[in-house]
Parts: sequence; C-alpha cells; structure tokens
Amino acid sequence: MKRDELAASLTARFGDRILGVDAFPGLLGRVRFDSTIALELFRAFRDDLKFVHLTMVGATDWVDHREVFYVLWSDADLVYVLLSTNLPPDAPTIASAVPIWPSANAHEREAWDLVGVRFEGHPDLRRIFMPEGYAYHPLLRSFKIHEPEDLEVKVRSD
Amino acid sequence: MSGQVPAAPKAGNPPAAPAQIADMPLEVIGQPGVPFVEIETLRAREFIPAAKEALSSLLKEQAEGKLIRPVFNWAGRNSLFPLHWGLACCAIEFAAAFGARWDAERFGVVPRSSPRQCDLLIVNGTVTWKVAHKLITLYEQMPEPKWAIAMGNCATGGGPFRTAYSVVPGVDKLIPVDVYIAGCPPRPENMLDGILRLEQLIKERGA
Amino acid sequence: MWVNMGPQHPMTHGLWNLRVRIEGEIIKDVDPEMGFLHRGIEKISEDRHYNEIITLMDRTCYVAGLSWEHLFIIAAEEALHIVPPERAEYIRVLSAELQRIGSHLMWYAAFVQDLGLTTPFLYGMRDRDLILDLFQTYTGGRLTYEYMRVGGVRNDLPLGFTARCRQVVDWLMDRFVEYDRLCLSSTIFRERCDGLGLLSAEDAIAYGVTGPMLRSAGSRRDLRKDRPYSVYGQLQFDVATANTADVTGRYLVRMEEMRQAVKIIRQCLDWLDDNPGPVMASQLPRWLGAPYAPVGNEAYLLKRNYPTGLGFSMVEEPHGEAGAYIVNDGGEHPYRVKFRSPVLINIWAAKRYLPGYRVADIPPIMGSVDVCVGECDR
Amino acid sequence: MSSASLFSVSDTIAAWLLAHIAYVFPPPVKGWLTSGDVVLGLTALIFSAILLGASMINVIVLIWWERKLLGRFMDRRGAMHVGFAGLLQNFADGLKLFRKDTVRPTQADELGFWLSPTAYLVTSLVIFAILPISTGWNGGSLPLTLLLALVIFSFAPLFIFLGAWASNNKYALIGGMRSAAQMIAYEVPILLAVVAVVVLAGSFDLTTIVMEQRNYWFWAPLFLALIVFLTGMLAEMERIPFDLPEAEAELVEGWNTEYGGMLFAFFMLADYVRYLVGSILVVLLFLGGWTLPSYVPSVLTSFPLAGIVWFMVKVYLVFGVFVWVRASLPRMRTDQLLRLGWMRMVPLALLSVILAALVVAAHCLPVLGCVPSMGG
Repeated sequence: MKRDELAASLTARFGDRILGVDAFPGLLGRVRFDSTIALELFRAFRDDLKFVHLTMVGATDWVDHREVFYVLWSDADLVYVLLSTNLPPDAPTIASAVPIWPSANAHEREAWDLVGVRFEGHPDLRRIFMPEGYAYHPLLRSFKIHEPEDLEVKVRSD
Repeated sequence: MSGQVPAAPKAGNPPAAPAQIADMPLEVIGQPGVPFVEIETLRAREFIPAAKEALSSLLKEQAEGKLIRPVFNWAGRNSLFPLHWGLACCAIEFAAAFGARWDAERFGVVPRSSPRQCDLLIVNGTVTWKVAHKLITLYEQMPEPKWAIAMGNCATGGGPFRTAYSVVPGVDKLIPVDVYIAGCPPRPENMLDGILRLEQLIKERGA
Repeated sequence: MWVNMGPQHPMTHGLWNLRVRIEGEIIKDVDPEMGFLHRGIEKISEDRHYNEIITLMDRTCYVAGLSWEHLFIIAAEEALHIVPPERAEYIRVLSAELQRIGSHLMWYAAFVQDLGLTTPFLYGMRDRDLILDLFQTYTGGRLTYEYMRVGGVRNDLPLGFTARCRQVVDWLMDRFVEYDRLCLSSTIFRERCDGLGLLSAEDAIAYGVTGPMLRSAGSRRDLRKDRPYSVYGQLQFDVATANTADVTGRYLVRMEEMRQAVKIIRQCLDWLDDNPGPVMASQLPRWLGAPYAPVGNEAYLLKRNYPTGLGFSMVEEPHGEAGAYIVNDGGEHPYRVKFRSPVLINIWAAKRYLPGYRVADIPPIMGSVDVCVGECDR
Repeated sequence: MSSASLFSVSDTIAAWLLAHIAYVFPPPVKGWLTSGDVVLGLTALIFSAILLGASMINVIVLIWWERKLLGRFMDRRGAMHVGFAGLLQNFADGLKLFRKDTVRPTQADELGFWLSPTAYLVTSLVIFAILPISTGWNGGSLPLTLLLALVIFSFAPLFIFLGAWASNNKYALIGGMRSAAQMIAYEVPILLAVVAVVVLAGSFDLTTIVMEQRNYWFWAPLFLALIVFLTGMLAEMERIPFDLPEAEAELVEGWNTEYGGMLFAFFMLADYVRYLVGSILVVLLFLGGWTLPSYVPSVLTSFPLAGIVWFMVKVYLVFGVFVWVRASLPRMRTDQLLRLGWMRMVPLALLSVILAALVVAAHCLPVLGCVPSMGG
C-alpha cells in the first residue's frame, strides 16, 4: 500500500474529517484527522486495513493545542502508520482506543498522567506513574523543571 | 520506720513524679541526704520503670567495659546483612557483587529479603517521591543497630535525575546515611569498598 | 485477599508492585502498580542536547543500555537528517547484539533464581561479566556506556578486540549447552514451567505484548526481519520462535536468540575486520553536543532556524519492541521525546496471563516476562 | 568397643568436682555431697552441658560446611575473611543476631511470637539426648529410641505454624500452612521407610540397628528405602527442592518473615539442628553408623575415638549430599510436592518394606548358609 492509496481510501470514506496524509520518514505516512471520528477511524484501520498492532499512544503539548498520536503496525504490509489529531488545550478529550485495541490501556493512562489528555470511555483512567492526587501533568510545557533547592523534608510515615 | 523516711509530701506540694527520679543521674540519687526513693509514694507500677532505668544504666556501664563490647563490635561489623532490594541501575551492580567474580559473601555479607533480619540498607538507585515513604518504612522496620549506605550518585544527590520532578535529590533527606559510594553506577569493587569502609566506621565509632 | 507483592519483594526484580487477589492459592485478579522508578526521563530530555540524552538512555534500561542508545540514535539521526558511516552502523549492531546476550544472561540469572535454582544464577552472572568486560574495552563502562553519538560512535574498536570477542562468544556457545542441561533436563524445572502463563498469539497482539513473549506463541514477528533497521538487512540470522506460548517457550526463545545473536556478532566481526574506515559522520552541525549556556547568556539558547524534523524508530530490544518518537522543532534540544517501553505493556498484560494460576507460579511467570523497571517507568 | 563413654567422662568430671568442693565442708555435708545421688545429678548436668555444647559447635561447623560447599558449587569461595577460612563467620553472625533488637510487631500475638522459636529450638535439641554417636556415647538408651527421635522430630510443624500465625503476616501465614501440610504429608513415607529398616534390624533401638549392620550396611538391600528417607528428610528439613515454606521468590522469607534478631537466630539454629539430626539419622539407619566395613585396615579404626570420627565424617558427607541437591535443583510447587509425597513416595516405601521382609526371609533360608541375624 502506498501513501496515495491510503489517502484516497480514507478521504473517500471520511471526507474532510481527514485533514491530510503527510509523508513521514520510515513510515507509511502521518494521517491527520479530526478527533470526532476517532473511534470509526480506529475501527477502519483495525478491521479494513489490518493494522492489528497498536504500538504507541502519546501526546505532545504544543501550548496552543495538544497533539495525540497513535502508531499502528500492519502485519500484512509490514509498515507503520502514524495517526495524529489536535485537541484544544482547555478540554483535551478524545475517545479511548481501548475497545479497539486493549493494549491502549496502559498507553492512555500514561498520556493522561504525563500530558493530561482525557480519554473518554477508558475503563480505568488513573495515573500510572505519578502518585494518585498529584496536581500536575509534568510533560506540559508550562511545567518547568529546575535545580532543587536545599529542601527541608518533613516526611510523616505512619 | 516512718521516722527514717523524710516527711511525706504536703498536701499542697505536688508529689514527686517517679519519672523525675528515673531521670536523675545515678550518682545524685545515691548521695547521702538525698532520698533514694520516697517509699510512701511508691507503687509497684512506678517502681518497675525506676528499677529498669537503674538496672539498664548499670548494664550500660558494664557494656562499655573492655570485655564484652569489642566482641560484639567485632561480630556486628563482620556480619552485615543487607536488605535484598533493587531500586535501579545500581541494583544490577549490587547483584553482580554477589556473583562469582566478586562474591561479597567472603566478607559475611548475605542479602536477606525481610527487613527484620537486616542491619544494612543499601539504597542502590534513584529514590522517587512515590517510593520515599516505603523506603522510610523499610528503614524503620529494621531493628537497631542498623546502617545505611547510599550507593551511587542518584542515592547520594539525585545524580543525572537531580532536576527531575519526581526524584528525591539525595536519600539523606529521608534517612541517616553512614557511607556514600560515588559512581554512576559504582563498580562492584566500589560497593565492597563501601562496605569495608562501613566496617571501619563501626570499629571506630562503635555500634 | 489482596496481597501486595512489592515494591520490596524478591519476585519483582525492581521497583514495582504486583497487587494480587488470591483465593486460597489461586490468583483471581492482579493489578500491577508502576511508577516507583519514574524519573521523568522524557521531561529531562526536553532540556538537553541530543548527545546528552544518550546518558539518560543508558539509565533508562540498565540491562540493555546499548540497545536503547541504538534506539534513540536512529530516531535522532532521522530527526536531524544525519547519515552515519557504515562502519559505525556495524559497530552499533555488534554492540546491540552483545547487549542482547548480556541482557538475556541477566534474565536467565534472575529467572532461575525465582525457581530456587541458586547455582545457575551465579553462572549467568559470571558469563555476563565476560560481555561486560568486552564493553569495557571499547566503551569504558560496565553498565552505562555513553558510547553512541549522533552521527556515529564515539571511538573505533581497539586493537585485538575482534579476536577477543570471538573467543568470548565461542566460550558462551558452550555455556548455552550447559544452561540447557541445568534447566531443560531437570524434571522439576519442566514441571514448574510447562504450560504456565499461557498467552496465545492473538491475545498477545491484542494486549500489545511483544518480544520473546510474542515469539514464544508461534508468531514470527521480529522487527529485525520485518522492518530491517540499521544494517540488519545485510545479515543472516533466523527468528527464534516456539509454539508452546508458556514459560518454557520463552526460555527456549531467549536461549535461541542468544545463539542467533552470536551468529550476527560473528558476521559483524568479519565485516569489521575487512572494512576499516571512519566511525563518525564528517558533516555534523556544530551545535551537536554543545555545552550548556553560560549563566547570564541565555540568548545562546534562543531558538535558531535549524532544519526541523520528526524522528521515529522501533528496534527489537531484548525485552521486546522499543520505540522512540522525537520532535525536532529546530532548536538545540528536542521539543518532545516519547519512548515506547515494551516492559510496561508486557507487565500490564499480566491481567491477561496471570489469573488462574497459583501464587507459587507468579515468580516463574513474571520472571519469564523479563522485567526491567527502568524502562517501564522511565 | 572403646572403654570411654560420654557417661563415664561426665561421671569422672562430676566426681572430681564434688570431691574438691566437699573438701571445704564439714563431714555431714561432705558425706551428702559425695553420695551417689548428688554425683549422679551433677553427672546429668555435665552430660547435658557437653551434649549441648558439642551439638551447638557441630551445628555451627555445619553451617560453615554448607556455605563453603555451596560456594564451591557456585564457582565462588564463600565466607573466608572472618577467622581461618571463614570458620568464625557464623559465630559473628550469631553474636550479632543475639545483640540486635528483637522487634515484635504490634499486631502480633505476644505469647506465640516469643514461645514458638524457643520451643522449636528446644524440641530440636532434645533429640540429641537419645542419639547414639558411638559405642557407649549416647544418652538415654531406650528400647524405642528411633521412634522417640522421630516423634520429637515431627513436633516442629506445630511451632512453625504457631510462630507463623502469631506474627500476623500474610506471607508468614501462607508459609506456616505450607510447612504444616508438607511435614505431615512426608511423615508417612519416612515412617514407612523406617519400618523397612526396623524389619531388617529387628529393633527400635538405634544402637542395635547400627550393630545389626556389622555384616552389610542397610543401604544395599534397602536402597529404595534410602531414597524415600532422603527425600522425606529433605521435605522435613524444608530444603530445596522442598523449601516452599520459605520460598524466597514468592513468600519473602516464609514463616520467619517477621522474626529478627535473637528469635530469628533461634529459628536458624533449630533449622540447622534439624539438618544435623536428619543427617545423623541417615547415617545411623542406612550407612552403618560408626562402624566401618571389615576390609578397612585396622589402623584406621583403632585410634581413640575412631568411632566418633568416622561417624562425623559420614554425617558431614551426607549433609554434603543435601547441599549438592540444594545447589542443583529448582523448587517444587505445593501441589506437585504433595503429589510426589502421596503418589510416589508412599508406594515406594511400601515396596521397600516388602523388600526388607524378603531379605529377612532370605536370611532364614538354609541355602544361603546365613544365621538369622535378627538380634532384637
């Protein structure tokens, strides 16, 4: 499968909800889509295009928007494809891919923990790395890291 | 009998608290003119702590003698059981030190899995805030006398992750540390050297 | 009854917590709890030059440091549009395969100790030290190497390295036979491991499980074959698979992978003997590896108009498929670095392959997963 | 038969001591002090002290022997820096553990927590009082020594379970339950294997059993019983491959997870006392005790205390076999262990009883020209 064929078939199916199919080095392409068609697009990729492996789910904070990307692998074509969508920074919410690929569970928990993207329909959307109740999403650009001062630690252990 | 004993406390005065008696140094209590104990205010419940205190201070003096103490010191420093706990990269070198090439058991260092049976906590890796209170719990579960070694740069001062948001910059913020081992990660030789230095420290400082 | 296994527990081989709900000795439900070693590597990377991130890569997975350096380097070179010389690629592949043997030996040592076999643990550690000695001769480090660079590798192999390396892998080939005799021919070992932790290929793919766990279920998925990166396309080797999908199968796959790694190493050594040359690309941007800005001179860090790019790489790491995604927005530091850790997914899938077995089966099953918490939590 | 015995040695020491003490007292007290009852009482005390001291020293040397041997199996050297070749290492460990704080968890049951290690150690040590070491070197000589030893040996699960329950820890409780199940399961094959020995020897007295082995050691006709007994002993002693109760991989330290300091030292000591007793029983029942085959030159058997020396050599070799097993076998699972015990070991033990009966019958056949050798 070529990138042009993929673009043609996707556009034929989803119309202008597919914002573009860009070139990406080493991959089949980078499909930019509107976040409202997430579940249908995922299902199309898994069932029709045979992208059965979900390799990676991640998110990037671009300050004015947040990008969520999915990397899929097709056993038939031996190729990766990257799906990417932009979410508004004040309400970054997208449908969860867990019903399509169960392996999205841990990836989405990680994306929620670090970048603060909410996944609607996720069965167990808790923080995975930071402790429960942590106030920040550390991979946001507004979260600065710094040299620790000589801090006074008061630890209460029960 | 009552003539021998100084007058019982007046109604207005608060009775002498036995805790204060126990707190007084022994030589003061035993001096003439100073009442040893006030019999009339003494009940068994208060006598036991006082007697315990007197006895233990006596034993402590004895233990500081020349005979027992060096033997126990020798025993303590030659048999350090570290806790079998791997935190991060240094844990791999920690394990390698028990491998065939370095064999830390030569020095009597045998890792145990239960903190109750350990007397050495080797913090071998990065300590995050999420695990900090568990580290303290483990340290508190170890019975006295106990020691701690900060192995590697992360445990000493945060190492390459010092600026990270989730990392404790130095485990000495959480527990008292006796020996720091530099290196990222330290080689097994360094770890053994740290343990031998701790033995030297115990020899000089006492348990 | 919920039992916490971890974070200080001999089974975990690292810093994570397996919460198990048991009835009698039967496991009903599990809930792996991670993040005790989350060191914010992705966040720190946004504040570092590309060559400085390599330092973090060694510590991300401390048993397979060179594999993770390889992973990052491929993505970074893609994002920065740099092509390394071929000799550097061969040295990288050689390092990655040596690292695969080292990592599998570490796994072997930890796994057999979970089963109560104390002697092979020491044998595994002893033979792994030989690999680490090889690393010391050309990288200088035992665990943390900082060897690969964007555009090549730091230095060439020293004189006499290839001969010594051949000796070591020959010795190791004999040891693999010994390991099999210690484990596979032991009835108790087979009784403990056969039919344990079953995970079919379909389930493994659905749950994202990769690496030896997937190959032990009969799948022939290996990124080195399916999507040859670096110079793997020019090397001859087989994909190790097993059909049992259980703990024994994972053992067999890893043992066979070590033998195949020896095969690759020999080819690499032959090529390296015949083809001397540079190990660093000649055309490199001057700012690669530049030091931090002096205090009060923050203008130095202002974004300049370097070419932007996206880098994506997947490598077959000893634990499974590791991925890196790098966004280069033209600055000196990457804008975003995202890693895919195989161990995180493999542990997480314990919800699928652990229930139904006994408490005593947890150590062999989780041991066969090959846990490295550093890359799991990052 | 050597002239000295443990009893005569203690008797001599007691009489000598009392004679010197009585010297300073007036005649009536002197007469009472040197009377037979007092001497006998002191003799018993000295006897116990010697036994206790000797067994403790043996136990500690046994730990050293295991650590060195295990080190060699693993391509390393074991403890070597404390004392000559690490001989003092275990003394250091013991002293350190005795000095350490003993922490009792607040949720633990106080009585059980303190009682179980002590009772475990004491019941294990008591067995030494009746085990013969050489001709005349034994304590109580009862007609049912073997049975009594095995009865005391099987007290242990009670105290292990008590300690496990009292420490109020999930790992410890699971370990204690496993321990009880395993020990009770393996009592049966052990006793059956012992029955085979008893059939052949015709006595429950350990000294007689050893004496009955003067022609041939019992491992030759009773090889099956030896295998069953060794396996059962491994299970009773909770060593790899049967160390499930303290399986380090899943239960942190098993039933002694919450024990530290002196109480943990008690548990460790009692464990090694049981290893020693187990090895001694194997030597007594199957390997001819302190006797050597008749073709061994008499130089090797005629020096003083030769019986004890050869006995200890055998005991340490048998324990070496246990260490060898530990170094080379993985751990079993509970259900596999119980299945092995009931489905394999019990039939094998029954078979060995039949074999023993056949051997006895063969002795009675005049064809072989043997005299019935059933002494007891």
